Amino acid sequence: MTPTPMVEIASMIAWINRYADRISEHQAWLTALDAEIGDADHGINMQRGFEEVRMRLAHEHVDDLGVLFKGIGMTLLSKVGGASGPLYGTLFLRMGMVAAGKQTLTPVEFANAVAAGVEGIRQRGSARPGDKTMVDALMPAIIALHQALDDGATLCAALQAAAAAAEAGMKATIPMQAYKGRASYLGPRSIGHQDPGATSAFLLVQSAAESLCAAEHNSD
Amino acid sequence: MTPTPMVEIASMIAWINRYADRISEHQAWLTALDAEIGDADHGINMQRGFEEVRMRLAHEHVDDLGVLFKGIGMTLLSKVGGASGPLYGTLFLRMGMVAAGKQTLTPVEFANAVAAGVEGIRQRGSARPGDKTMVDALMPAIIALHQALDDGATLCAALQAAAAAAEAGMKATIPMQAYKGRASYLGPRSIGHQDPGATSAFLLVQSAAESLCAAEHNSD
Amino acid sequence: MKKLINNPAIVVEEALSGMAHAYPHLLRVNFCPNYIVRADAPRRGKVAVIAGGGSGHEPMHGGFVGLGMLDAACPGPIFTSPSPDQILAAAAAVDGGAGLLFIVKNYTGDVLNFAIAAEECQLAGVPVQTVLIHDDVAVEDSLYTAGRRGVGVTVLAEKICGAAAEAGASLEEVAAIGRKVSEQGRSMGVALTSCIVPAVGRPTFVLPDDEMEIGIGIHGEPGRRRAPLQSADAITDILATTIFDDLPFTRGSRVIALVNGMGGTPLMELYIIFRRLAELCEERDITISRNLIGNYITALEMAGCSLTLLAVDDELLHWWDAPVHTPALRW
Amino acid sequence: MKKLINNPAIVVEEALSGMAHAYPHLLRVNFCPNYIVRADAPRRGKVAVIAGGGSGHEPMHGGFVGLGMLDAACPGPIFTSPSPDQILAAAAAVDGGAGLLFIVKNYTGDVLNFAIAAEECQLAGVPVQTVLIHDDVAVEDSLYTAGRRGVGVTVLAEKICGAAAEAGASLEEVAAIGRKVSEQGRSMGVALTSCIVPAVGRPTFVLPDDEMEIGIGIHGEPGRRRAPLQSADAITDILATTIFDDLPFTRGSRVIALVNGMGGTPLMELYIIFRRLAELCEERDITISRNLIGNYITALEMAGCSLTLLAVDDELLHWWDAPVHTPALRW
Ligand SMILES: Nc1ncnc2c1ncn2[C@@H]1O[C@H](COP(=O)(O)OP(=O)(O)O)[C@@H](O)[C@H]1O
Ligand SMILES: Nc1ncnc2c1ncn2[C@@H]1O[C@H](COP(=O)(O)OP(=O)(O)O)[C@@H](O)[C@H]1O
Ligand SMILES: [Mg+2]
Ligand SMILES: [Mg+2]
Ligand SMILES: [Mg+2]
Ligand SMILES: [Mg+2]
Repeated sequence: MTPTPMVEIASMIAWINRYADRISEHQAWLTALDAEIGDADHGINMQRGFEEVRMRLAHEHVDDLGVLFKGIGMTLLSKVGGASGPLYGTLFLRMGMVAAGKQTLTPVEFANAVAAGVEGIRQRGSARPGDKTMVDALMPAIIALHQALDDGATLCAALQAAAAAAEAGMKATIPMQAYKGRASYLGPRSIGHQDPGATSAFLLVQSAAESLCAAEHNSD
Repeated sequence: MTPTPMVEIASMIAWINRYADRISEHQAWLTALDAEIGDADHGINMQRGFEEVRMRLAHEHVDDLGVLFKGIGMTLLSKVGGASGPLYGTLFLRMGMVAAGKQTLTPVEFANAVAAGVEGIRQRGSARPGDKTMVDALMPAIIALHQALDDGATLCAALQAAAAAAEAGMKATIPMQAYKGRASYLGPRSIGHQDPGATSAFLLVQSAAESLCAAEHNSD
Repeated sequence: MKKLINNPAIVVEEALSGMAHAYPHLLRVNFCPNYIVRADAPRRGKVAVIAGGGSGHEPMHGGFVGLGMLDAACPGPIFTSPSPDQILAAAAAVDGGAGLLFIVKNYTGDVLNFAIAAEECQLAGVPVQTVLIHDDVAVEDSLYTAGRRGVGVTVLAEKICGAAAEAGASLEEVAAIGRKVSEQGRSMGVALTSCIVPAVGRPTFVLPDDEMEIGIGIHGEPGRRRAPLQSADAITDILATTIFDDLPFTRGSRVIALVNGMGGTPLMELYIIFRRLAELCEERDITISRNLIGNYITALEMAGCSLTLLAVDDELLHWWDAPVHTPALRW
Repeated sequence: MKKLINNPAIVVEEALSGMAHAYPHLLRVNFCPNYIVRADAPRRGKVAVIAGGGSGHEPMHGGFVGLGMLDAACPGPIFTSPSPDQILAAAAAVDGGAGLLFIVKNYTGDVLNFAIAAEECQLAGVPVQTVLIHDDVAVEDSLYTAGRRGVGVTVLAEKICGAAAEAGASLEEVAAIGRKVSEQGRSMGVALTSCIVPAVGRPTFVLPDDEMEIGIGIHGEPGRRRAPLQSADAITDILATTIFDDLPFTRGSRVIALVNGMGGTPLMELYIIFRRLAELCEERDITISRNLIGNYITALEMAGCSLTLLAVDDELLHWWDAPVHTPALRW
């Protein structure tokens, strides 16, 4: 039996760069979703933050996953602004706490780090599932991730399951009425629109699946 | 030979009421002309003034043409505002000075009164023919009026000639560049548009022809 | 037509009524004829400063009635000058025995109506001086035309003349100061959209999304020329250099700068314009001694702005800095 | 998109630069991170009052920096809350040793970013109190929602807290006054048009010519409901009665009334709204002790307005009347 492939710094950087690509591609879409039930800036905010992250990653050499994630979190915190800045910032800061001092993570350690990050988002924003936020994409994703790993799936397969769950969670926000974030001001009018933050969250999980499956494939 | 029919107070009131009708009918048109090269209020201004005139005429009994014209002039002065208020106001104030103390006017006396009024407009506004103002309709009209009367025409026929001259004068403002009034600010861009004040001036002369021809016809 | 109004026929009266409710300590409103006077009018022995013009330019003129500025404002209908009887009634309400100063923007209607009122006052033995404001450099000036329009300098002239009158200057002195302001001030404006006269219900003109009108006045009318929409800096360059090229801005001069919004332009954009204007003045060694940025002389909800520069000396700055307490200008 | 801008990416920075040129005697601007502080900051021994939020609401908050109001303003990108490092840098620049008061509008983004900054300050031993503004009665309030938005009351809270801080009140005192304002103020708004976020280039929403959005915030977003456009009086009735029906306006109360334009609405229309509001208050035996009419908390070039009523007592009126000298508010 081949040893469990470890999550490396390079593949984490690949993940984040891929996500930055996805955000750029979908900036207008995320902003348009936010125009419907928010203030038309989610794509702009995320792009501003992740372009800065991309730039810093290109210029800094990091050999500690804790430092990597903390740096990403701080950059998001200072560049994204709005609600999503502190929330995605918290995600990576918490991941950095779990991964502090490590150069690699096992898939389960990686899943635990992400779970801590999602828990951080829930604490910061106090959104509950069903409130029509990014939590509605992230919670199912983290449950599916753990479940698949428990069932012995590879990280690639587990992330694919997580991405599928995130996508379903994202779509499930459409019929929801918002109770947190800016869309909550619309009351019942928020029903029928997909949450922009849940959408960017799905893209984050999907990017992880894409880049880590590529990494797993390369290491075969 | 029938005695020259005199211009009576009743026919002057009929003239002004007919003009008030014409202004109401053409309010939007006058305003639209003013929107092209002015500030989109000429029809509104004239309607405000002449509706007030109409109301006062209905409630006041006057048996002096001087008092009648002066009253109209004062009402226009206080109700029309803008450039056209003082100008049309002056027209009637000057007519009132010429007609002071009279209950009737001969056609020539009437023409002289109007001529004095037009001269008042020229003094107040210091516009010269060709400056693209109401003067371009009124000057030809007054010349045609005198000419026709000199040639022995009835007042009806003379006013019809005057209306035709006013109409030609009005249309002649189209190719002119404005040198007076608000349209002058447009410089060469004022070319190609009919002057709103020349248009309301034509309607004034036309109304005179219509109502005085009707009066002449009735008195036959 | 999207407006917060009840009835196009009475927008002016209802707005005046709102002002009467809002500023009873500063001003009194009279209806029929419509005018606004200082709460403490008439001020005995003080030159009364009176201005007026069409409505739709708020806060001008009514918002400038109060201590250190106007004694009376005569608001006509939207974009239509007030009538002589309105001006005479306002004049009677504020005449303090030291004469009247009329500040008149150079539009045929304003000029004629104020002229008739001035003639009546003179006949009645009340001394009147008129200061004509004609600062719009977009308009060619000549003996044979209506001349330049009065725009942004009006605000500065009202403040400065009002301060001198408040301090007890004589009619001749206040008029001389007003003429100095009129001679030394220049303005020019640009529109990105037209506006809708309430009684008309449609925009006065329609501009495609990528065009602007350069050299506009304050009545929602088209300007001297239509041009492709450009950047804020390029627009500022056009307006400012046309102003600079006109008298009397020389190296080393000091100016009061007004960056004025036309009613529908956000303050943020005016700040961006001011940024460029400050650069241009610096390049020319012109010092912006004082500035005013905001909606002061507007054209309903028109989007656009105008620049005004007034060359000042210590005297004008002294009057500019004097206390003023009106709804729209206060220090 | 018709705007007087150069580049959507730097509108905030260029506007800040304009402010720096215009008001050097009142404020200083820092770039990267962006913040505005009083020219004389830090004031030793004085509580520093700090506010912030997305840009596009001008004059709020930067226009309220100066004597008797804000020590610092932190402008985020358009409609996007500032980040913690921005807030921390501004805080460091104005900290006078007597603690910091954060005035925070209740939006998830503003709340989270200011909360993170507050945590950092506390860790560093700098006392911080936060006053949360959540006055928008259009939004249902509940424990399980994001709660009501902060809108017009923000302006009043900044003025009143700023006055108390200027007079030397302690952090606890200033915070208590701020919370009182927050508890006693209510607002509601209406939009006739949306606005265009510069980086987006299209209106956030499109409204037919005969419809309005009722219950809007200040971010160009749609409101609680869309309704047929009505008269100014009918609209005022909707906004004001929703406010009256909420606590704490009782017969005999005194209020400060703010009739606020959203950026694209002419002053004339705001006067018409105020006229009706004054009538409604009179019917209810509510006295409008002070008022403010104009563009104070805006949403770019949106057409529309909001009403704010703040129930006041002698203490709040005292702080309201205290001197203020900022770009946008001065007496
Ligand atoms: N309390 C919250 N908890 C979790 N996510 C939230 C919360 N509030 C808002 N969000 C997410 O943030 C997204 C909006 O982000 P963004 O548009 O960047 O910020 P803002 O709403 O401040 O403009 C929403 O779509 C939602 O998914
Ligand atoms: N100096 C002048 N002499 C004669 N007529 C003039 C003069 N100035 C303007 N007018 C006339 O007035 C008309 C405009 O009137 P109106 O729109 O009511 O006033 P305003 O231009 O003040 O809005 C013009 O079309 C023109 O015919
Ligand atoms: Mg958003
Ligand atoms: Mg006109
Ligand atoms: Mg007019
Ligand atoms: Mg936002």
